[in-house]
Amino acid sequence: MAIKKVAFVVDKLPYKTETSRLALTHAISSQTVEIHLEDGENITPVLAFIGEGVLNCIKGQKASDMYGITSLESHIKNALLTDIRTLICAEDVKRFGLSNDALIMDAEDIGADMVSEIVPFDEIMEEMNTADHILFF
Amino acid sequence: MAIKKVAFVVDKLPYKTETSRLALTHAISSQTVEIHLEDGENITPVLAFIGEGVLNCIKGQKASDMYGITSLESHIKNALLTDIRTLICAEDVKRFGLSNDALIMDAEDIGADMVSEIVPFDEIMEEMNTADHILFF
Amino acid sequence: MSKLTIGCFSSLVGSMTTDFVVKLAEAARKKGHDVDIWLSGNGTMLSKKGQRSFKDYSSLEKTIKDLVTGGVNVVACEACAEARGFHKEDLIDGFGRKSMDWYLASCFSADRVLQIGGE
Amino acid sequence: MSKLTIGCFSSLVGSMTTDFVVKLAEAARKKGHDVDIWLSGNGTMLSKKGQRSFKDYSSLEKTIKDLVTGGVNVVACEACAEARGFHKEDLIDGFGRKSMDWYLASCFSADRVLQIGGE
Amino acid sequence: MKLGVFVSQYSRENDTLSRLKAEKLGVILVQNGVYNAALKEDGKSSPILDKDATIYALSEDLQSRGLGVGNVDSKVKIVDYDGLVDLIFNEYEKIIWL
Amino acid sequence: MKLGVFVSQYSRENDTLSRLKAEKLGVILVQNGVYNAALKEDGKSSPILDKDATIYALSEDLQSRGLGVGNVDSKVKIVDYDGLVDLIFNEYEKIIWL
Repeated sequence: MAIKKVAFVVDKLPYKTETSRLALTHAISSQTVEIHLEDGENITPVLAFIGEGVLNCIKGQKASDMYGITSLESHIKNALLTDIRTLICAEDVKRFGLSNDALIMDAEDIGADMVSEIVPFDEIMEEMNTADHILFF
Repeated sequence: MAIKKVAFVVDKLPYKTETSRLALTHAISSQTVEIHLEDGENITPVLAFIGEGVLNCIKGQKASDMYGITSLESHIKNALLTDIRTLICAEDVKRFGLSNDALIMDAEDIGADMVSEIVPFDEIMEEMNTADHILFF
Repeated sequence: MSKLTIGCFSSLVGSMTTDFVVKLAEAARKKGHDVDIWLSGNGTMLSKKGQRSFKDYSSLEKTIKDLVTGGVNVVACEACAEARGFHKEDLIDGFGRKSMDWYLASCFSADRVLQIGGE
Repeated sequence: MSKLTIGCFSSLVGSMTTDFVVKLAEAARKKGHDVDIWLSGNGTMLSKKGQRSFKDYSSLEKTIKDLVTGGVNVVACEACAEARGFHKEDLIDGFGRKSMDWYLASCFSADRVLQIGGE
Repeated sequence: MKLGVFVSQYSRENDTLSRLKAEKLGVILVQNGVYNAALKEDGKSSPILDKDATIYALSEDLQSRGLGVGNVDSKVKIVDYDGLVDLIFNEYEKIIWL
Repeated sequence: MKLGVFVSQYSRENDTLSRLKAEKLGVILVQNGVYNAALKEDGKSSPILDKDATIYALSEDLQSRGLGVGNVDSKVKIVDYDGLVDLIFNEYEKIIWL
């Protein structure tokens, strides 16, 4: 099989440790993985936020103004810009009472075509099922 | 006031991070704190295990055989050897179904006179109340 | 003027705890309080010279130096640092290195102590 | 013979996660499997040369060297290491330093991947 | 005792916090603890807000996480780092970090 | 899918674990996760043991914490690092770490 799917599942809060940040930077690094692979081989990443991990997707993060570091928001937008399929667990969005307005649903402002998708947990489970490897963060 | 009481309260599990280990080593370092203080000044440490922290006090830890590191058990015994008052929360001992036999109640084997005391949470709260500072681990 | 001693046992990068400690120390100093900072465990990572600045991480070396210049004592646990391979020559200028009893002595003379355990 | 890739994003000292990783790698290697280890985030602390051995901490430098000699690839994330002030000259002999895509490429050819997130 | 408790984690049930007793108690939400000030789960506010204590949340940490003042429960007083210093020295005698 | 889940923490309620579905599911208790194998709180075993899955616990981590074989619930199979390698390669196709 020449293309392998890797699921990056983010289950942890932002800004506690750098775990969710590293999930994003590693997913985005799939852009350059070809240099290490044979012709025709590649990796398709899929990114999913579940549980408390959905709180990474809240819009308007001012981490840069407050602490001088890039926000998870800017990383998620970069993931969309690099056409990474980005899923947010619908049940958890509902549990936390978050409206679509409150979430990072697109990155049009930086020119991304890809948009986030709010999907049931079962669909994320199916992505894990069809992935070659699951990386849990 | 020439003598200050500092309460070291351990609330965290052993062997997850080194937090509880550092609680013990810092408490024991009160032995040598006098060199930094004026004549007649000193610190009296009191050590208390509460919540999941009481699991640090389980006897028979084989961390040294398994991973080549000192166990929390040996640190607790050293605390007793240096005459640090050591309290274990009775409610949590009961909650986890631990018998006295399962706990580090003394360090006679290394020559310590001090023994651990299983006391109600209220008594530990009172130690915090009368302490000059509380260090939570 | 009162004295605040902060013990930070939390890891440097990614965790925002050292950012918290530094900002609290700055604010306390501005209000005229004395501040001691004790870094133990993975907190000693803050003492390592030559941390490269990336936009993903807060780079605190300059802030630390300013704090020290402003009279804050910033001290790393010697044993914890050595265990991580941080030797004397790796230490940021102005950063102290002491044994654990230094922290207790700092608590002795402090009006307030904020002890931040590990994660 | 199959290949196991282990990603470890956890901090070195005090946390037992790097001990876990090293022991699992040893056991897998003994059974004839290939093993790659990727250290990212605070996990890069494992790559630092000159960690002093205390009985309170597991000292893994020798074990790592034995793993490398035995054919295990042990690689630290370059950016994460630099952010912590660990430069090329600080690296334990035999330890690699690569960009993040190396880990993904290792996952590509692995039969099993164990990704251990941060605390 | 006048006890100020920093809560740095988002965990709605905090066994230790629920047992602490003090004549005067303050709960200061910082880091991921600030989610307790702003989030409802299944429509319910964090039980920490029901504690018989004055509740504060750190402005900088709310904003970093995209939590605006409008999201914060009315029981919660918002403070900045300057405000924390005053709480530490003027309102509480002992402070602990959970 | 045959999914092996490493549980490294002692948290009796694990929301993520409770939602995972797989044709074949294994739960492997390691690090502080091993407390789930041996401790009862208020007389009750960890709900993780009720999961419809094969449950394993790492011998080395049990022993480090002073938890003997006699403490471990009869549902739990005790494995060592060698055994973990076999589980990873022979019993499960994908593995995750919670």
